[in-house]
Amino acid sequence: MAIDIDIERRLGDRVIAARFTAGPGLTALFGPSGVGKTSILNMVAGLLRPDRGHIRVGTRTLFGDGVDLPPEARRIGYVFQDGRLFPHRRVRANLLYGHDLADPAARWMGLDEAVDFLGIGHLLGRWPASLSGGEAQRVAIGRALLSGPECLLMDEPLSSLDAARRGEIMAVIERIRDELKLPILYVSHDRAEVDRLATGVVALE
Amino acid sequence: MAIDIDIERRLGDRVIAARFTAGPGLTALFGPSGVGKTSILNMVAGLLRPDRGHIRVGTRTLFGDGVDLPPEARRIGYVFQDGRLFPHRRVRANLLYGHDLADPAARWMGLDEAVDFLGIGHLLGRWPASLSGGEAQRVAIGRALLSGPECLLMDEPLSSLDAARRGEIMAVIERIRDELKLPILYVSHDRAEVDRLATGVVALE
Amino acid sequence: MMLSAEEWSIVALSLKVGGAAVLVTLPVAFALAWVLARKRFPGRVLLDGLVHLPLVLPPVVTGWLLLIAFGPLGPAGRWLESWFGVSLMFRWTGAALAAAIMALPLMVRAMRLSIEGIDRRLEGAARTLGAGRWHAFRTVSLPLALPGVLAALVLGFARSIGEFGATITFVSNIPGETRTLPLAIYSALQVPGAEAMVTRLALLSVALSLGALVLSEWLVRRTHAGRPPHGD
Amino acid sequence: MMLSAEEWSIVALSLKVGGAAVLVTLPVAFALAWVLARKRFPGRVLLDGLVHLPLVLPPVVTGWLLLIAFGPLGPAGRWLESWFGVSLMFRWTGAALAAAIMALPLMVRAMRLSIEGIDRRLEGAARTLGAGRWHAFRTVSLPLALPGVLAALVLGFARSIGEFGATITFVSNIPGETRTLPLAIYSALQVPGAEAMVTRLALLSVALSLGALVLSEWLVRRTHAGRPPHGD
Amino acid sequence: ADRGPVVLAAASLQESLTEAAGAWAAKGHPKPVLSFAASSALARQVIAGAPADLFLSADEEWMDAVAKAGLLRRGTRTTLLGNRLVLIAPAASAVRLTPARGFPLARALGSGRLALADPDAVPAGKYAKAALMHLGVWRGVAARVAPAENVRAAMALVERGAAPLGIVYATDAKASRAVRVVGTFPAASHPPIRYPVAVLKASRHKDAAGFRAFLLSKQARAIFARHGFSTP
Ligand SMILES: Nc1ncnc2c1ncn2[C@@H]1O[C@H](COP(=O)(O)OP(=O)(O)OP(=O)(O)O)[C@@H](O)[C@H]1O
Ligand SMILES: Nc1ncnc2c1ncn2[C@@H]1O[C@H](COP(=O)(O)OP(=O)(O)OP(=O)(O)O)[C@@H](O)[C@H]1O
Ligand code: MOO
Ligand SMILES: [Mg+2]
Ligand SMILES: [Mg+2]
Repeated sequence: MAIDIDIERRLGDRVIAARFTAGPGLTALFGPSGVGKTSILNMVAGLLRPDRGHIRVGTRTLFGDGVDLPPEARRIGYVFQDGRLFPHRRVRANLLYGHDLADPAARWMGLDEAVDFLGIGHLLGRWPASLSGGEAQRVAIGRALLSGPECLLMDEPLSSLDAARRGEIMAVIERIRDELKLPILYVSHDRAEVDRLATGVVALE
Repeated sequence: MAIDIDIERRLGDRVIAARFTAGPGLTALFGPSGVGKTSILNMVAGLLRPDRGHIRVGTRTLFGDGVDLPPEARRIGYVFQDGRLFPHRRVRANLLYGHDLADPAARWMGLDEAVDFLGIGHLLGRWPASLSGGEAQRVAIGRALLSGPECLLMDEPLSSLDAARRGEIMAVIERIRDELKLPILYVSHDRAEVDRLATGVVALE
Repeated sequence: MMLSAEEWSIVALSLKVGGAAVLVTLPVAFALAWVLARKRFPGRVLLDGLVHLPLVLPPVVTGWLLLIAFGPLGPAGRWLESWFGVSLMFRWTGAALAAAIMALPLMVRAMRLSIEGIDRRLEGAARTLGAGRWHAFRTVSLPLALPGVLAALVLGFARSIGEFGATITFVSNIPGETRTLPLAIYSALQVPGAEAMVTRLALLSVALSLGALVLSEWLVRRTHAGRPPHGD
Repeated sequence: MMLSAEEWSIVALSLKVGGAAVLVTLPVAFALAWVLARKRFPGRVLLDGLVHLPLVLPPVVTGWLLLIAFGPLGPAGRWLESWFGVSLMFRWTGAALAAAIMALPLMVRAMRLSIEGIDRRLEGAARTLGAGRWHAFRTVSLPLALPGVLAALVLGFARSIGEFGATITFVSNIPGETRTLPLAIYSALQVPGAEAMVTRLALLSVALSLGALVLSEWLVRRTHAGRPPHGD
Repeated sequence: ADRGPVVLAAASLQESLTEAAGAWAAKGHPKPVLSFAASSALARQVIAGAPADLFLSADEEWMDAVAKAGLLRRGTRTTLLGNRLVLIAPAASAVRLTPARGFPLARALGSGRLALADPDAVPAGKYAKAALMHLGVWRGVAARVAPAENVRAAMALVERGAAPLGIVYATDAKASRAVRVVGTFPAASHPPIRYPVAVLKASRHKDAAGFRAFLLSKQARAIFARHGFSTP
C-alpha cells in the first residue's frame, strides 16, 4: 500500500507544499525545524485542510477530487509531537480510547501486548499529568497503535526515550512495517533511527 | 563553581533520591525514562520541594539547613522538557521576560546574539501557539539564557532539532561552559550530545 | 430548627421549581454557550445580548414580558394551550419558566468560559482515534467543560432559589403552587413586626443553597478524583 | 430615539452607579475568586456560601440587611459616619453598594473559573526567570485569567444595570440620586397606561448593556489580537 | 437650585402626588424630592434612621409602626386621602355583577382566578379580603385568588386576560383602558381606606410643614380628586 501526496497550504506568510509518493514500509520525513513536517502529517490526518491537492492511501482518496474525509474515517494512527493525552482519563482509558472505537476485526494489537513492549504496566491507573516526559510519550504511542489504524503517522515518537527502550520500540515498529505492511510516515532528526527504520526518505526544504 | 546535591522526595508511591557533586562545567544526568531526572531539576530550580536534604551551588545554599530560597532568588536558567512558553506573550516578549528582570550587570547575553545563533529572528512577532516544535524549543532556550542565570538546567533541550541547528547550539553551550564557567545540569538521551558536551556524567537508576 | 408543615411545603416547592428550572435550562444553556464560544456568524453579538437580557432588565419587567407572551392572550400562551392543552398561568411550571429565564445568562456565561478554555487539539486527537464529531464531543469536550457545567448548576440553582420579581409578576403568589421561598419572604416582609419569620425563611434559603454548594464541591472532587490540575 | 433631559440623567446615573459598583467590586471579587480557587482552609465552603448569598436571598432581603447594617443607626453606617462623615442613605453611593453586593457572586464565579483553568506550570516558569510572586501574578496569572475578568465585568455591569429590589429597599427611589433605570421603570409600571414609557426605558437598559457587551468583545479581540486559542 | 423636602410616598400615589408637588413648586418653592416605593420599604427606611421629611403611607399599619418607633413629629399625623375598592374585568368582558352580600363571585369566576394584591400582606389585598369576608363570599373564592405583588400587578393579570376578575383601587382602575369597572364595593364592607401623612421627627427642612399643609389645601385636594381619590 502506498501513500500518494501532493498538497499545498498557506500558514501565516509561509506556504507549506509537498509532493511525494511513499511506498509501503516506513518513509522518513527529513528536514530542518519549521520546514512543515508536522503540518504535512496534520493534513494527512485530516486535522489541517490543504488549500489544494490530493492525499491518497492505497486505493483510498482521503482528500482531493471533491473528497475530504473526516479524521475519524481516515483510519490513521497519529503519534503527536506533543503527546496530547486526554488529561481527564487515566492512562488505561487513554490507551483504550481508540481501541474500543475500532472494528474488532481491524485491531491488530491488544492492550497487553502494547503495555508490555512499552513498559507501562505500572502506569495504567495514573493520570497523564503525573507522567514523566518519556512515560507520556510511550502512552501516546500505545494509544495510536491500539486504534487499529491502516496507516501510521509518527512525529518524533522516540525523542525523549533512553536507548534501551528506544531499541525495543523500534523492534516493534519494524515488525508492524514488515508483518502488517502498514505504510508509516515517520518524522525524526535522529540519523541512527532513520537508518535503521526507513525504507524511504523524503527530504523537505 | 560546583553543584552539591543530596535530596530525597516522595512522588506518589515512588521515592526520587539523588546524591552527587557536579564540578564546574556540564554534568549530564543520564538514566531511563521515569527515573527522576526532571524531578531533580525541578527541585534544584525550587519548583518542587525536597522532603529532606540539601542543594548548594558554589558557596550558596539553595535548600537545606533551614534555607529554602524561592525560585526567583536562585538565579537559575531552566529549559523545560515541555517548552512552557507564555502563550499570552509574543516570542519577543517571551525572550525578554527574564532579561528585563535581571540585574543588567548579571546579564551575559543580549537579545541579538541569542536570536542570531538560535535562528529565530523571523519569529519575534509570532504567538507561541503558531510555532513548530523545534521553533518553540529554541525560543525556550533563548528565554532561559537571556535571564542571566548563574547556573543552567537543560532538560533534553535539543531533542526536536535538526543536526545543523543542534551543532550551532551545542557550540554556544560549549562557550557558556568554558568561557563563563557556568555549572550546567543537562538531561539527554543522545550519546553523541553527551560525549561532546559533558565534563561529567551522573548515572541514575 | 423545626419546620412547620407549611414551611416544609414551601421548601419542597422551591426545590421542585429550582430543580426543574436548572435541569431544563441546562441543555439549552449549554447549546447557547457552545454556539457563542465556537461559532462566528452575523448576529452573534445580538444573540449574546439577548441571552443577557434577563440579567439587565428588572425582574418585574421580565415577568411582565412573560405575562404578555405566555398569558392566555399571548402568542406563546395560545400556542401552548391549543397544541398541548397546557397553561403555565398560576402553575409551578410557570414559576420554573420564570426561574429558568432568570438563570439562563449566568449558566451560559459559566459554561462558555469553560468551553473557550478547552484545548481543541484534544478534540482533534480524539477524531484521529476514530471518534466521530458527536462521540468526541461527549467523551472529550463535555468532560473538559465540566467545571463550567457544575458552576452553571450552582449559579443557576442559587438564582432560582432567590428568584422573586419575575415569578410573582408572571404567576403570582399562590400557596402550594407558585409561592416559593422568596415569595413567602416577601409576604412576611410586608407585615410590620414579622422580622422573625423573614429571618427564619431567609435562613432556609441559605441552607438550601449551602447544600447545593456542598453537593457541587463533592461532585467536583468525585469526578476529578485525585487528578492534579496541571502537571508537576 | 431622542432622549429627554430626565431620561439622560437617569441613564447617566445608571452608568455611574453600575460603573462604580463594578470597578470597586472587581479587586475584591478577584481576591475572593483567587482564595476560593487556590487556597484550602477550614471554612472555605462557608466563605463560598457567603459570597453566593446575594444570589440566593430575594433582593429585597439583601436591601433590608443593608439598611440594617448601613443605615444611620446600623453599626456600619455609624462607623462610616463617625470616621469619614459619610452616609450612604438616599445617596448614589448606597445604590452602588447595593449593586456591587448583588453583582459580587457572579463576578467571583466567572473569575474563579478562569483562575482554576490557569496552567500553574507557567507561573513556575516565570519564577525561575526571576519573577517574584507578585510580578509573576501580574504578568502571568492575571493575563491568563483575563477572559474571566472580562466576563465578570460584563456580568457585573449587566447585573448592576438591572438591580432593583435591593436598591429601592436600601436607598429608596430618589430622582437624580438613587433612581436608576430599573427604579424608573418600576415607577412607570405603577402608572397604568405608561407601557410606552416602560418600553422606552427598558430599551435604554438593553442598549446600555449591549454597549457593554460590544465593548467587552472588542477588548477581548484587542488583548488577544490574533492569538489563536490553542496551537494548530 | 434649592432642594425641597424629601417625601417618602406609597407607590400608588405616584401620579397624583407628582402633580401636586408640581403645583407647589409653581408657587416658587423648591421642588420636593419624591421617592415612591412600597409603604413597607419606606417605613423601614424611616425606622432605620433615614433623613426624610414627610411620609405618606398607603395604610395606617405602617404609619403606626413608624409612630411606635417614636419617629413622627407630634401632631402632624393626619389622614390625607381615601380610596374605594372596585371589582374589575378585562375591557372586553361582558360580565355583570354587583358586589353585595352573597353575590355570585365564585360562579362568575368559573375556572378562572381572582386577581388581588397579596391579601396577607399588601394593603389593597387586605381590604379586599375584608370586604369579601364581610359580604360572605371569601370562603368560596379563597382557594382561587391570585395574590400579586401590588395593586398594579394584580391589574396587569386582568389586563392580560390571565384572570377574568380582579379587585383593585378605584384610582387604579380609572387610569387603565384595558379594564372595565364591574362594580364598586360598599364603603361599609371594609375598613376605611386611608392614606395618612405625617412629618418625620428627623425632618430639618423648613418647607416640610408648609408642603404638608399644601397637600391638605383645596388646590391639592382638587388634584387628588381628579385622580379618583376621596378627600376627607
Ligand atoms: N504525582 C505523581 N504520582 C506518582 N508518580 C509520580 C507523580 N509525579 C511523578 N511521578 C513519577 O516520578 C517519576 C519521575 O518522574 P520524572 O519526570 O522526574 O522522570 P524523568 O527521569 O524526567 O523521565 P523522562 O526521561 O521520561 O522525562 C516518574 O516515574 C513519574 O511517573
Ligand atoms: N498560524 C501560523 N502563522 C504563521 N506561521 C505558522 C503558523 N502555523 C505554523 N506556522 C509555521 O509553519 C511552519 C511549519 O510548521 P511545522 O510545525 O509543520 O514545522 P515542522 O517541520 O514540524 O518543524 P519542527 O521540526 O520544528 O517541529 C513553521 O515555520 C511554523 O512557524
Ligand atoms: O402603594 Mo402600595 O404600598 O403598593 O399599596
Ligand atoms: Mg513538528
Ligand atoms: Mg523528564
